[in-house]
Amino acid sequence: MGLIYALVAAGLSLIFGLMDVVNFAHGELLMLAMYAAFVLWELSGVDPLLLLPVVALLLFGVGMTLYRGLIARALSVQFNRGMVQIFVTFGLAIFLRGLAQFAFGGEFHSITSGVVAGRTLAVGEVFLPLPQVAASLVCLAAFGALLLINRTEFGRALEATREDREAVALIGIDRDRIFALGWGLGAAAVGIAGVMLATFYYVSPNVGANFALIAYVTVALGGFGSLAGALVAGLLIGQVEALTALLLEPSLKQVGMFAIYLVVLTVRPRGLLGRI
Amino acid sequence: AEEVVIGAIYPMSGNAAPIGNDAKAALEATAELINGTHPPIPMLMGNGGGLPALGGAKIRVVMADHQNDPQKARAEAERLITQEKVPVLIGSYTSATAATISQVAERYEVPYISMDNSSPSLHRRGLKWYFRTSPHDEMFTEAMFDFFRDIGKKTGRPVKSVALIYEDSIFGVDSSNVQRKLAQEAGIRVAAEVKYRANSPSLSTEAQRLKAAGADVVMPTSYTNDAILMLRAMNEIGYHPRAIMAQAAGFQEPDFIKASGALAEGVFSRSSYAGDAVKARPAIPAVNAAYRARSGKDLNDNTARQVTSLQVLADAINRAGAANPAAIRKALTETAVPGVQLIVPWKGVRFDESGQNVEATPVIQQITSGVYRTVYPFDIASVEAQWNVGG
Amino acid sequence: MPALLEVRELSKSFGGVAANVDISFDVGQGEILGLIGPNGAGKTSLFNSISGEVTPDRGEIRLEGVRVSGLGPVACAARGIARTFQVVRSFDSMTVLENVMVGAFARARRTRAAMALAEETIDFCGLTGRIDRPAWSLSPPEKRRLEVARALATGPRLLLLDEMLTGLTPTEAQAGVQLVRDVQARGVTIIMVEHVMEVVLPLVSRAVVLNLGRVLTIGSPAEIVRNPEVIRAYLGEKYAPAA
Amino acid sequence: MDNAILRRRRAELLGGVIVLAALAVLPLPIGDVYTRNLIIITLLFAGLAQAWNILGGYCGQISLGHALYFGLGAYASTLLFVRLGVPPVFGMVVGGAVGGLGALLVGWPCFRLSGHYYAIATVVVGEIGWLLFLNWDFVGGATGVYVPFQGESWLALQFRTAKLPYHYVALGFLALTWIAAWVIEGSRWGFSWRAVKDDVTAARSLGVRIFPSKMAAAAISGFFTGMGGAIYAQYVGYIDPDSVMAGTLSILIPLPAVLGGVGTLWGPLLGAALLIPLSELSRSYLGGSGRGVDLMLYGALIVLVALARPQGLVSLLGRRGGGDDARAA
Amino acid sequence: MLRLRDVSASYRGLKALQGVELDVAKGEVVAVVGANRAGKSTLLKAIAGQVATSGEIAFEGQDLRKLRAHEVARLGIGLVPEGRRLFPRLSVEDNLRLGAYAKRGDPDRFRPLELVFSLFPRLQERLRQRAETLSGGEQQMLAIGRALMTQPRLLMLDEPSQGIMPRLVDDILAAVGRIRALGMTVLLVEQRLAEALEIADRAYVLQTGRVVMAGPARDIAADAAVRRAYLGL
Ligand SMILES: Nc1ncnc2c1ncn2[C@@H]1O[C@H](COP(=O)(O)OP(=O)(O)OP(=O)(O)O)[C@@H](O)[C@H]1O
Ligand SMILES: Nc1ncnc2c1ncn2[C@@H]1O[C@H](COP(=O)(O)OP(=O)(O)OP(=O)(O)O)[C@@H](O)[C@H]1O
Ligand SMILES: [Mg+2]
Ligand SMILES: [Mg+2]
Repeated sequence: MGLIYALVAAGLSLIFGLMDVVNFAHGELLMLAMYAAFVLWELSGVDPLLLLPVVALLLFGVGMTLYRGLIARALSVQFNRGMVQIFVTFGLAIFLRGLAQFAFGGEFHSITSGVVAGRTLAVGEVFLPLPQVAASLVCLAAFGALLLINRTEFGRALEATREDREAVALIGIDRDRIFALGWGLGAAAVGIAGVMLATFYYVSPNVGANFALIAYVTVALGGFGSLAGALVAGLLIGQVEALTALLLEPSLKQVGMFAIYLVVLTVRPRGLLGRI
Repeated sequence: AEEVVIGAIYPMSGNAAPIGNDAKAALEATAELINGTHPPIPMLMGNGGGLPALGGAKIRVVMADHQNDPQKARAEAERLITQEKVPVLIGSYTSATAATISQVAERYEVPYISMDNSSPSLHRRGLKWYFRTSPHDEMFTEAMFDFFRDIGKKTGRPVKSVALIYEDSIFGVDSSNVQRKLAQEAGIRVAAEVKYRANSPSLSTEAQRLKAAGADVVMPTSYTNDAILMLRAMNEIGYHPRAIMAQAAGFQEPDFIKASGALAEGVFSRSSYAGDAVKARPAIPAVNAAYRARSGKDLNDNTARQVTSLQVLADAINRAGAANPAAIRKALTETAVPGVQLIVPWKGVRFDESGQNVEATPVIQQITSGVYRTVYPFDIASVEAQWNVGG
Repeated sequence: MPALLEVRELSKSFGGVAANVDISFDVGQGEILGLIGPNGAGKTSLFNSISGEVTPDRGEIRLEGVRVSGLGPVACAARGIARTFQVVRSFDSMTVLENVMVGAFARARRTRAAMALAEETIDFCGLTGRIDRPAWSLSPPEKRRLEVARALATGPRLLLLDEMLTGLTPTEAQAGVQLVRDVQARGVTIIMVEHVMEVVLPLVSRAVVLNLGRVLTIGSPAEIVRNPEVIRAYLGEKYAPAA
Repeated sequence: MDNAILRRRRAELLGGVIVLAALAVLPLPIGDVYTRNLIIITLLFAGLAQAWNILGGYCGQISLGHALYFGLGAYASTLLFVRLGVPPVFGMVVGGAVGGLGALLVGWPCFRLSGHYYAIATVVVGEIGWLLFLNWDFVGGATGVYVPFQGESWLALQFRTAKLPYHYVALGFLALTWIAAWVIEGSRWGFSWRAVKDDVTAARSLGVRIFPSKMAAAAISGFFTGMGGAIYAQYVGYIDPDSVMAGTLSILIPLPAVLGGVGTLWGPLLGAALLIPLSELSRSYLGGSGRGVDLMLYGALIVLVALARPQGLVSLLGRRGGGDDARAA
Repeated sequence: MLRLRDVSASYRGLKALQGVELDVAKGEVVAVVGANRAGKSTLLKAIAGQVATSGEIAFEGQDLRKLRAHEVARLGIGLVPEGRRLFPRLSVEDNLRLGAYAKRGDPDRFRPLELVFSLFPRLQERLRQRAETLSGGEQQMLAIGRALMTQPRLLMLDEPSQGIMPRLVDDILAAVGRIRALGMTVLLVEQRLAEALEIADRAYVLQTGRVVMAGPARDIAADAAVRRAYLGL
């Protein structure tokens, strides 16, 4: 679970780092990805794992389009940019939920076939559900890719654009292109997480909300703009969650992970690996 | 002829929207059966042609959306009463909204028929205008334990322990309280009690706990999304409990069966509806067909209760002879409908002082080949229960 | 002249960079002290220590004999130390008057009194015409004046000016110089950082020259410009013949 | 002495009195209960948004956890009434105090954080509060608390079907928050808070004590929010964690302020006047379709307003409310 | 090389430039001088495509007004802006290297580093430090360095000596000479009139958004009115 949190959070972290604001529609991007996986699976009957690149690409497109159509405009406002962004993405989230309900109805769907679906790997006493194992591996791989991208010059340009979105023009960087790519990448990461999640989680218009909050906490815990931080924090949160549920009341497991988050933040106000 | 407008308040958007949509279809189908012309159906108000005592007046159901927000439920109730001038309210699926709707009904002195709310606390507040056709969780749970007792006797493999898993809502907590109490009374050990966060991203740890408890029967109380997740989580860790006895809700949803596929096979659930009890309830095929025409689905626990409640209400309005709240209330208190006139397998409908239908007797069903089949009470069972406990 | 401010063996480093090393000097009551030195010599860092923005690693700072180092900016402000920032910091959502009132509230509890003080200070700093303009719309030099006005409104005894006169044409700089003199005439002691020698030297009674975080020399303007080390490290050859 | 600030403040006060007076007579010609309810909810949310505005708008601390204070106020006054029989009129004040206290407790760790770290921490704290109340049996847990109707009474703020009394209670609440904001705007506090919002370092150097400023703003904001919660509880008659502490509420409270204009006197009221009726109406008339059209409409509207009027709807009124046209990015 | 005709610009209705006409020939150093708020910075921003303008701005025959800011930069127009506009949380090295971002693929793109380090040895000592922690003067050096990294053909400097110590002011202005020797054309806005006019070939005097005087730098420096107005003599 931790890795999925981490990957969802990584996408958020990219976007966060970029536009320097909470993307409230993040959970809805996840929801879209899950629906994309579900619909494609239903239409084609292809194994969901094979759909990974398709959905990732699709979400990449969605991310780019969202940026170009909406976020770029939100970024260009002169006044109270921070709040405008919060509420533009919040409005978008509500809109997307409504859209999903409109297009797919409120029902719950799930993917029931595929190589990994419903299988379990038994290693002695320990049972490893195959979908989760596969999800973890894929997420880890995606993470590696993201980290690599972040180390390239493009990654640096992304950071620079966040720092001063006007000044990058002085050195010939097209901020809209960089940002759109960043949004695309962030969304693609969510897309991958979404497909993997869809192999073992149900899909519904409101599914995003369940993960979004955890993603925010993960990002803040890891430190804004730090991908490695998101990874560490995601794993940590997954563990804390499981431990609280095991040792204390399961209904309090989120309290456990939130408490850890608050404790860490009082000691390290910029998250585990954050710089901003 | 004129119309009698009835206000229904359901979640039409948000998490529980599918419930609201189904309710809409069920209520409209029922209204059509009551109003329309068709060969008589052997049930209460099954002759069509509207309400005879009101000159064939038609009933019309207007839907309002409460989004599972008590404040909005309250506002919608007020709107329906004052603006749509409805003489009676129906709804509302979730307990929190029923709490505020019943309050509005009380203040405006309009009857409120709680059709599918099962929280036992609802009818215990001394309300005069509150009626509940459906069984509540205590009645449901009693049926479960009756079933345990009887099947134990029948097969010689009694239930010795149960594990409770329930969501941290009013529904889950109430349900678990009754289950705990009845288990104690029946001398059944409660091996584990797992209260979990509704809509969690994962229920693996919870499943782990259940596995560790290793009880004869797992008794979940959950809505659809968690129900789906729970079965998967148990499967993932290789836990296949000998029996699952669900407090309906999510486990009764078609979405649940569809999404869970083979995993759902063999799950027991209490129900207030037995779609397969066609012999005892001859009206089922016709009503089901009418509902299916609108929704593409078969009637289930919720929708059947909605159909029944609307029948009962229509009958009461008809007996009242006027669409005015006080008269309807009076007629409701005098309701006495025998079970055979319904589509649900209850003894009948008769409200006590608190507005609770005391003759709503639930059944136990089991998922067999992807559909729920009634297995208890044995006299209306359509199939034999698959009972693995102690085997 | 009795010393208003005493800096004793003050050191501060950031990571590996020693911004200030063993700095000691006094500032007399009513004096205008120049603080000069190459870029990165540690002038702004020293201001940060004196105004309480950072806590020095070692050494101490006393205002009228009372230790102020490490007390934090609020306490320092309350004791009469005010400053301007090298990179201007204005409250951009407020008008000029409102900006200055924030400073004035350090002295006046009541809104009317603060407003009167602020208006007076704004007049004094020559921003009268801009009083109701939002701060973001001011030009950089005006923003610097605004910073001075805001700092003055707190009624300081010691005012730290960090490159307040940069970016002005010589003519405009003259007006700025006049403002500094007027402030001094009100009995405020001033330390000013400035790179434009034509402006600082006539204005200050003494100057502290920092280099690589240490005090290179302290002396009168005349001494400073003749000091070969200062010329080599800071002023450049152009000033050599003037010596 | 006369200057722009004083003139503006006088004009605002006059405007405030006129608007409040207009709101006081507004429901009289409206007989329809549903519309009156709508107005009451709008007034309540305008007041709540103004309460949030005190911390979020003036002091610049974007709190997304106000549902916690709202819930605390609602629970405090309701439990006092149900368990101990303390009339809600007093309970309201206690509720406010509890809300304010809650805000102080939350502020203690959270005000060390800045920017998004702060915003997310408040979300998390709100979430924790909600979870705890959900699992805390003493306060009714998930079952919630039901306020029995005990007959019409001003002390208990209970009225059978009459809406007018609630209207005046909500209006009173709005007036209180509005006047508080007006007073704060002209006071030393208001100036300090706005300075903290714009530039912490500069504020500090002028002797503004940052942490106490934030705490004071939080306490006042929490107080009014708690009071709003108490009024809500009495109005609706039933509370449970989902309806008075859930995360969505934490967004709904600031939303009117943001759409109307943060850090302004009129923004919250304007925002609420647009937003609440719109969401109610879209639900009532489109929600029945069950297809999410209302959500799409609502979401799209928020996006549009936020983009078209980034400085808030107040900007339509021309220059007013705290020199907000100066609110640069 | 650069040609401005009847260029006007305004900020929300506030006119900052009005009908400016200006030419820069290849290899020239042209100075723009004027009082505060005269519109000097606005002029540079207008050329760099950072403010909306009307009129005609052509660079080597190409209409700059049609291009977006980053495209102007890619044409070879570098600007050291007022207020530096560094990437505060990036290291000195990253700031410099990003200067060559647009030239990805060009193996020689980091070559200007040598020039930058020879001009400002201090930067070489501070490669790993975050730009925001540099002293004011160091930041100014970095801003110039970053602009040089883009290998511009036209370098526009907005008050490069601001906040720079006296010794280095001469160096920077001397550097302008060296830069020009490398084949770059320079458009310089500078408050230190005397020094600026010394190194410039030609100069323009701006006053409230209009060009009020233009000509060889020496003539302008000698003009009595200019001396009175800007040099305080
Ligand atoms: N937070 C920090 N981390 C690392 N180094 C720092 C930090 N703050 C300052 N420095 C370094 O300390 C030295 C002194 O900086 P300071 O700002 O005091 O210089 P200055 O004398 O004001 O220079 P200038 O005249 O250019 O403004 C500089 O070399 C700077 O890079
Ligand atoms: N971002 C802005 N928003 C609004 N007005 C501006 C802005 N920047 C500059 N102005 C105005 O435009 C006019 C010209 O300003 P500009 O900065 O170009 O002058 P300048 O000659 O560079 O002055 P300085 O010597 O102070 O740098 C001034 O009146 C100024 O107030
Ligand atoms: Mg400095
Ligand atoms: Mg300029």
